[in-house]
Amino acid sequence: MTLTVDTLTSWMNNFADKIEVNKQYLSDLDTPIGDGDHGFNMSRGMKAVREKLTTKSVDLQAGFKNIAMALISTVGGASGPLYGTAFLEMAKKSSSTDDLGELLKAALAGIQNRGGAKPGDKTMVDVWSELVPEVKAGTLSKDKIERAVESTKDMVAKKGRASYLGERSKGHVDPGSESSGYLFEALLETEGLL
Amino acid sequence: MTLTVDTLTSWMNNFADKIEVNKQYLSDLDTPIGDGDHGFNMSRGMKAVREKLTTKSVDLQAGFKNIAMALISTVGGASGPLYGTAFLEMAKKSSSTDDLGELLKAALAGIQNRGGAKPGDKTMVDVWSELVPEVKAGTLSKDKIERAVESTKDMVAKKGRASYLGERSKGHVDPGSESSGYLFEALLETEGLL
Amino acid sequence: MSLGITIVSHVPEIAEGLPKLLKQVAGDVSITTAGGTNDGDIGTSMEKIMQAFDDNEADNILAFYDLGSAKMNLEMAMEMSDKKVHLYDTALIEGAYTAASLIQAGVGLDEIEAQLKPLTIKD
Amino acid sequence: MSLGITIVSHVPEIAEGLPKLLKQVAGDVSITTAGGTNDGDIGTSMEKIMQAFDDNEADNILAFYDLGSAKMNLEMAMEMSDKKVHLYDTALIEGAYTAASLIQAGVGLDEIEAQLKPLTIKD
Ligand SMILES: Nc1ncnc2c1ncn2[C@@H]1O[C@H](COP(=O)(O)OP(=O)(O)O)[C@@H](O)[C@H]1O
Ligand SMILES: Nc1ncnc2c1ncn2[C@@H]1O[C@H](COP(=O)(O)OP(=O)(O)O)[C@@H](O)[C@H]1O
Ligand SMILES: [Mg+2]
Ligand SMILES: [Mg+2]
Ligand SMILES: [Mg+2]
Ligand SMILES: [Mg+2]
Repeated sequence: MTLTVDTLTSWMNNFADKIEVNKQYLSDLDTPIGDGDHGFNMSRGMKAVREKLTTKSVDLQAGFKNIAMALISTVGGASGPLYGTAFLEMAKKSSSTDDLGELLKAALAGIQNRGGAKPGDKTMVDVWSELVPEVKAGTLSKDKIERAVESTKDMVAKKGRASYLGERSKGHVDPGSESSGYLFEALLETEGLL
Repeated sequence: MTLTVDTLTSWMNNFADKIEVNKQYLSDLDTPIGDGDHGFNMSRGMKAVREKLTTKSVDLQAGFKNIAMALISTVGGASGPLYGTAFLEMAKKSSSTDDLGELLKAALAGIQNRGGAKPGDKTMVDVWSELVPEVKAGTLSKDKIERAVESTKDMVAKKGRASYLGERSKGHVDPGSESSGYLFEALLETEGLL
Repeated sequence: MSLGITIVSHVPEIAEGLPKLLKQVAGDVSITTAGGTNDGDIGTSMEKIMQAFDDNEADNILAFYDLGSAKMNLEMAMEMSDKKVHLYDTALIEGAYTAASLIQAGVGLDEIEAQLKPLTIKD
Repeated sequence: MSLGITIVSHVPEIAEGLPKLLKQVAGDVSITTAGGTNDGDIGTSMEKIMQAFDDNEADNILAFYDLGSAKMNLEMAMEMSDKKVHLYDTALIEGAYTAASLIQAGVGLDEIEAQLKPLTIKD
């Protein structure tokens, strides 16, 4: 449950792989209820992150900050400041703890602060708020991740571009929730982390 | 009190002269409470009108229509559709009457319809609504024209660009009211009309 | 009934740029624009607006504008055009974006108008 | 206290064009913009917003944006900047036009904010 520069790096590289493999799928999810770019945005962002991480960061805080800055300057869409803020908050928090659950809790608070979304608003907050407690409890599983992502399907969007569609946003999985699902999957798969 | 193609033409040429002489002044009036272009807009419009009127119109209706179209396509600002509508309404009305008072009454109704302004809103409607009855009563005078224009000075604008300034629009004469004042002055000066 | 959008702005660049934002979420919606005066200066032009109505592929047009004088030219163009045009006093960018999203999603005019109501800020 | 305006739009053309409308009524007001991503695509950029804050000659900036993701980048830029920035959830064009007119007329911030309130349509 403690994070190091090395486990952070392999977590991120795995996340970047998943984004790369699924970028078209993520953009397709973003098409009916958004502008169809989420996968391409995240792919651009994670390429920049991967590039940054080829140079080993001096400590966890520097690592988080590098990731945040890469995402903030390259993603372009709403997910840029949101993931960027998540990693910035983990950078801040990492000065007092390297406990993964605590770090993710700070990240979630940052995302909620930045975007103003609550659970149920059909945003990545739904996945984060569902799964951060699971990480803390040591009970995260692939199944729970899938269910958290799927739960956004029947929600009516209250934040982000999908909210312009009102009731019509129902019946589609939220793209940012799907990409956040990959982040948690990558976490689950990172050896020596959970 | 009846209008002919010839008196319409000399009325318009006189109006165009007054606009030309005062275009800088009109734009200056438009600077503190607008975008500083009213004189230039009207000058462009009245040059087009003058040009159109070099060819004698077959009848009053054609004359009014030519004037309207010239203003609509060249003025550019709010005063374009407003003066344009005034002359279009006079064109329509001229199929049933050539009485100046009746024609101007139709023009005023058109301006109010087009812009939605009421008397007191600090627009050209204030001058028109004050002076059309004077024309009908045969009591129009230079003094009354001046007073109608001046009356807009202390009003708070409710329509047009000046309305964005709220209370701060007070203390300035409305530029469209000033140009409308010139229109009525030109009328007063047109021989054989009033 | 097919729905399209016409944008009327005093500024040519805004009229050119806004469709790029809308097209991202409404690739299949016909969007036409009229920006600036006939001379390309800041202002609006009834002729350009009529052209934008004509060029629009939809038979029902939702029209959005920036400032009041654009509305006057819009209304004159509506009176002279055969197209069925619906004019909204909403925020220009936000209203047009909302309408574009909903048209693309196949939402009907009544429901679109209900969603545009809270964005009404002009008169 | 001097007041300036910063415009943040997803579309470079809108960010370029809107100041032309504002300058007509607010020739003396400092207006800076951030349009599009760092690559010039549709989107917003925190770096460009910080630059727009820096370039603004006023010490108090009134900031306006188009869509929600622009607001997030604006707020990040505000947290990282030394400038005093006031963010408004108004219609972009109409809010910025109102603010520009009032700043030019020498109206104070409180009164401007009161006039912006009815134009608030985002959250
Ligand atoms: N206010 C918000 N709060 C939380 N998440 C949000 C918010 N707005 C958008 N999102 C998330 O961002 C995702 C869209 O990201 P992306 O497509 O990259 O940005 P954009 O919508 O600007 O194109 C959404 O699926 C949603 O999960
Ligand atoms: N809604 C309206 N109803 C009546 N008159 C109006 C209206 N809006 C503007 N005006 C008139 O138009 C004048 C401004 O014309 P002009 O400067 O040419 O247009 P713009 O404001 O578009 O630059 C105002 O002084 C006012 O008399
Ligand atoms: Mg997107
Ligand atoms: Mg996007
Ligand atoms: Mg003007
Ligand atoms: Mg003008």
